[in-house]
Amino acid sequence: MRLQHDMLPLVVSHVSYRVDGKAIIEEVSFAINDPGLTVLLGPNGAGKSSLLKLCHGLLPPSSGSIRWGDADARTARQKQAMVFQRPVLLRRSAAENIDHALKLRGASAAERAGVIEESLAWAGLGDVANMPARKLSGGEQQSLTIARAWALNPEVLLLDEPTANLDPSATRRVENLIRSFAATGRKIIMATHNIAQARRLADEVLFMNHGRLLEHAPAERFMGGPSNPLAARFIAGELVE
Amino acid sequence: MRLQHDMLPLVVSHVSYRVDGKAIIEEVSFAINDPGLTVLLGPNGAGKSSLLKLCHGLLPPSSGSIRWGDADARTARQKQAMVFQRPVLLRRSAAENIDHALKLRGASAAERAGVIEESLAWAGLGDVANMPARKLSGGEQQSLTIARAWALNPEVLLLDEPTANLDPSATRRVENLIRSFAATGRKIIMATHNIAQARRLADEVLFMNHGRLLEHAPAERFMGGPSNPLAARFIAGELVE
Amino acid sequence: LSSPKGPSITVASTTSTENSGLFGYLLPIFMTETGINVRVVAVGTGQAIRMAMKGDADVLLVHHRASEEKFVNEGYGVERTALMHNDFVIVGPASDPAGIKGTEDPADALRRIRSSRATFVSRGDDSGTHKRELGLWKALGSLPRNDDADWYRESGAGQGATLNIASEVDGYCLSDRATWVKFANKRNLEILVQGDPQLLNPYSLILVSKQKHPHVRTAEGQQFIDWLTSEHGQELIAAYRVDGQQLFFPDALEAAKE
Amino acid sequence: MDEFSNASRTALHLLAEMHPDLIEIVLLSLRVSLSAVVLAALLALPLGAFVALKPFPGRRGIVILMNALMSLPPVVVGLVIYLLLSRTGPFGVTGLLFTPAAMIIAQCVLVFPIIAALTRQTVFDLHEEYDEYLRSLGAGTWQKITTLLWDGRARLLTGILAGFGRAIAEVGAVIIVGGNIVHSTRVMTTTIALETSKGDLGMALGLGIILVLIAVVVNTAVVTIGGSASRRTL
Amino acid sequence: MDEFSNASRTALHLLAEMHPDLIEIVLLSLRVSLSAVVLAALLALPLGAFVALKPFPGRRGIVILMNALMSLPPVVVGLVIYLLLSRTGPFGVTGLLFTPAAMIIAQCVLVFPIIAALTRQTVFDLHEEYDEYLRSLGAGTWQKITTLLWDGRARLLTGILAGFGRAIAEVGAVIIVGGNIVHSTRVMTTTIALETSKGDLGMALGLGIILVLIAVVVNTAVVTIGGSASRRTL
Ligand SMILES: Nc1ncnc2c1ncn2[C@@H]1O[C@H](COP(=O)(O)OP(=O)(O)OP(=O)(O)O)[C@@H](O)[C@H]1O
Ligand SMILES: Nc1ncnc2c1ncn2[C@@H]1O[C@H](COP(=O)(O)OP(=O)(O)OP(=O)(O)O)[C@@H](O)[C@H]1O
Ligand SMILES: [Mg+2]
Ligand SMILES: [Mg+2]
Repeated sequence: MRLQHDMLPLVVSHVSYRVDGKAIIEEVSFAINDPGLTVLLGPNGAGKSSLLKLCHGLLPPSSGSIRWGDADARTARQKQAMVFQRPVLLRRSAAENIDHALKLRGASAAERAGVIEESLAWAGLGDVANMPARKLSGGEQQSLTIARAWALNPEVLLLDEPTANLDPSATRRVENLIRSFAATGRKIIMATHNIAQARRLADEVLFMNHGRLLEHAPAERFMGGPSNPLAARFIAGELVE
Repeated sequence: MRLQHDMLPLVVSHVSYRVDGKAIIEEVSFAINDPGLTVLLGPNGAGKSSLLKLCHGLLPPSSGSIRWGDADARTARQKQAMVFQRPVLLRRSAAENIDHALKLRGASAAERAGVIEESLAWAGLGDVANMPARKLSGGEQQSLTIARAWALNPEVLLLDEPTANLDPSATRRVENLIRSFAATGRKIIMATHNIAQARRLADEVLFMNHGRLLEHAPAERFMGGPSNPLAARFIAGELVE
Repeated sequence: LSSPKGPSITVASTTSTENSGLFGYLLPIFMTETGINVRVVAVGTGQAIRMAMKGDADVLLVHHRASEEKFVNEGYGVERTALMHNDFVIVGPASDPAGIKGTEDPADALRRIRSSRATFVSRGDDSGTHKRELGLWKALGSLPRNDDADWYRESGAGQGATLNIASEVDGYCLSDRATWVKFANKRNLEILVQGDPQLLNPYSLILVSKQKHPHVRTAEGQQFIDWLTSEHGQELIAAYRVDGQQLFFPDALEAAKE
Repeated sequence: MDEFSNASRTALHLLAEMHPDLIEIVLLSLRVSLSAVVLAALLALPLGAFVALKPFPGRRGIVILMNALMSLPPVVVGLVIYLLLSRTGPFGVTGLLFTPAAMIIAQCVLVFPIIAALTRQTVFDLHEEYDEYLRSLGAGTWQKITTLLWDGRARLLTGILAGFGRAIAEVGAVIIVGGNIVHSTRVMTTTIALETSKGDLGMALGLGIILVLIAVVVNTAVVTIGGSASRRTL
Repeated sequence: MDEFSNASRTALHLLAEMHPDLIEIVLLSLRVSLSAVVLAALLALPLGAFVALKPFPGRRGIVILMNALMSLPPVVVGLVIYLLLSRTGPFGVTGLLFTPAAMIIAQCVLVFPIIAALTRQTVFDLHEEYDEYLRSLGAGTWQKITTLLWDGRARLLTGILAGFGRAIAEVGAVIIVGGNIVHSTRVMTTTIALETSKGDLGMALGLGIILVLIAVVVNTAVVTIGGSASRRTL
């Protein structure tokens, strides 16, 4: 199913991002035209989280431009949701965390009550709805941030290692979420270290190292044998320098 | 190789841990007699992190007792190191984080300099030694906390999801660390969601759910087919309630 | 910041002598002539007496005769030595709603203020000036009471603060002349009643007793008293002028003759 | 040293007696200082939060100024407000000089920079943690401010209590703009200053003890209510 | 309103003239208040940190007391220290009354609860994050305190600056224990109070402007040095 999508194409052209003179992202250009799941792969410190934040308009490119359809990254953000690598949870209960996000996106009180219950149930957090969110276990916190993003019903979902702390069944649940999201023609971009997971889900892959984009390929082709030698060693689990 | 070990056996008897009346760990009893790697498995919220903290003497049992050899958990802590699920990094550079830990464990300045360099190099963090630790990427932060624990050269290493945010090669590096640690007759207890990893490394498995210990078995037997039906469904990746 | 070397004494004083600038004028001269450094702590009369009683000053300079006598009689002070006087004045707004201008008798002036219920600002702080004011009211028969609160205001503060209030609310007020002359925030206020003997304001010096407080610097303290009450000291006091006005009138020589 | 036992006895005696004058003074002190703190907090909390989260040219200067204004001497604040409210001043027609309202304004000015500076510091730390998430949600400035203030409420309490301390203990400003007029603008601190100048140190200290007791009561109340309200969801 | 332009002119004039008396007063103010803050911080930082990290019976009470002591009225502190240092008091032999040392002590007492309470609040938050890790390392109480104070240094600065503000602006205590003796214990605030009581509001305000300028300079220096030292590794 390919719905017409006013967020796409995502066009990243010649984007660099520098902090104190250090290049964290360097001259990255690519375009994503199709809905479905784009997976970001690359070793630790490659720049995956930074690239996600750039696309989400949270970091300003030092040079280059990023556009989602007709909109710039900051405007596009309104119809997107991002799940951060390190969960950011407000000092409130699990339910209030979701409530707060919905409120900010302008949902009415009536809508919110239903969505909160539904999303907590989905994440298996019904029992801990009224617990302070920051007292939850590592996996429960991560589930909560995903449920919170899901509750916003975004057109684009940006996920940064969303299953790192999840148990196998929660991981499966999130993978199902990703599949059904993609099935409605929405867009997901996800950074992950779980190559098996990437193999299961990805429609296309972006492979990065040292802030540079080394390969952009359909998943099948990439997993079958990346053209970049570093990428090949990476998915074989070897050291990449 | 089985060295005589004054930390073992670890004897956990009838330990419960409650917060505000809610049982987080309930009546857990087991004994670990042998060095090597014990893996803690169980779904999110099962109580793995809590049990590790209880064994490390960071949480006081509401009832029951924990002993490492002749010592109680708080005394035993001095010869142990723990890597937390959510990295705790001081507001200092990566190198200073390791330096601080070594200082607290009484290492001399001369010793420290060498160990810091060695452990950063091991973790592949030589380049970012002087970066503020909290600005590192998710995986770099996790590597740093492992390097910091390793630098302490502990007799017992407690690891809570240590490879959750690591790329495949860093994961391999940590797995090698665990193997060589075990080879010198020291003890490692690790919580992980990565069942393949548990299969690769574990000498024995503790399976938990809802704060209870459901199975304690040698890894081979457990992985071959756990006697507990929940555990069987868990390692098959099914939903466990 | 080093205070000058050499002996030094502490004088507990009322604020009027300090605020009028008299000490700023006298003490450098005393210092050059005797080498003694005088440290003046200027506070309310009651507080000054308390300080001296506790042995925190060597010399006391105040202007309330009854308290001074009590201080000496209880053995805290050696003796009272008359130093100088100035006088109290009744100040008020130039518009003079109570019509007291030209009145000779201060009690009469207060009666007019009371009957016209024109605002009067009292210090209300048990100071020498306040006690004198109360004495004048008493001479009229009764002190202002609670139901006089609409026109009789107690500031509970020093002379300067009280004058600041009076100038703001166009009120009448009793003040010592020295503070008044130096006071910079007069606005509509001016002197309306002055010159009556009832308004005399005598200052005296008391050396704190060595019997009570062995550490007191009696020798230097006495030297200070002697210097101020000498012909030379008294001439200097008489010569002190602010805006061409003499503020203090020497008393010591005359008192010594008696 | 009998002044100290004297003072304790005076304090006890005053408390036992519950003289209407004392009650009047205590109530006025509380009314003035609590009003001043509430007013200052209503302005300083959002402003401190705004400065913490919004980078704008000259922010560094504003932060330094906010910190520096914690050094505003009460006497100077008193004088400025005195001149503004004076009959001949721009706000003379309001007739507020020598009324409790003037004292509230003066204390509010003194307390404002304290609460603003401490709020900025507290919110700044929290903002570091929440910034990217709130921006991801597309929160507007005001939504950010309310979120940060709400989540930081337990921490912000100490800053507000510091402001209350400054207000209730302050004498230099209120004596100038209030005039320490008996039955009208006399508060605890101006009474203490008055008794001191009278040399009645026992009474001054006794009143001081009562003032500190009142502060303990207020702090206990605030911490108990604020603490229990926030413990649930932190 | 010519008082304000008058005051600005006076301030400018005083600054231009650089009269030795003014310089003496400014330097004494700085010396007294900086000493008091440093002394208070040396005691209050570890104590505040200790109370934040060490649970002990009665801690809640101590926290409330610490907060409440921020309300200590300067005049009362001045009186108590006066009585202690008085010749007939227990520490009379030290001869410290009416010296800058006495003023430092008085300001230190006033500033101590402020820095302690704000330190407690700041360290408490940081401790929540570091607690398990530091205990895992087997850190002793003192090692925990030094770690937390060091890592919280940027945040603790605002509390210390609040203490400095209280000290430099304070008049009630220093005038009692210092005596406002010319060339010996006269500082900015006591001079301002004196000029006010003389009715010379222009001079008082002018001095007030200079005092605030000095506070701006001190705050700028502290924030610049402290900020650049901590930015590197936060
Ligand atoms: N301080 C606390 N207060 C209340 N509940 C708590 C507290 N700490 C932990 N819990 C609850 O106890 C349960 C066990 O938590 P724990 O962190 O030990 O789980 P875990 O097995 O490590 O989970 P995960 O795989 O998600 O890390 C969770 O449901 C958690 O919400
Ligand atoms: N604010 C910053 N200042 C300095 N360096 C930074 C900053 N943010 C990120 N970096 C550096 O930029 C590099 C890329 O970081 P990023 O978080 O994007 O990596 P990543 O690919 O997400 O890694 P991981 O897999 O470990 O999460 C890292 O080396 C990191 O240390
Ligand atoms: Mg990342
Ligand atoms: Mg866990």
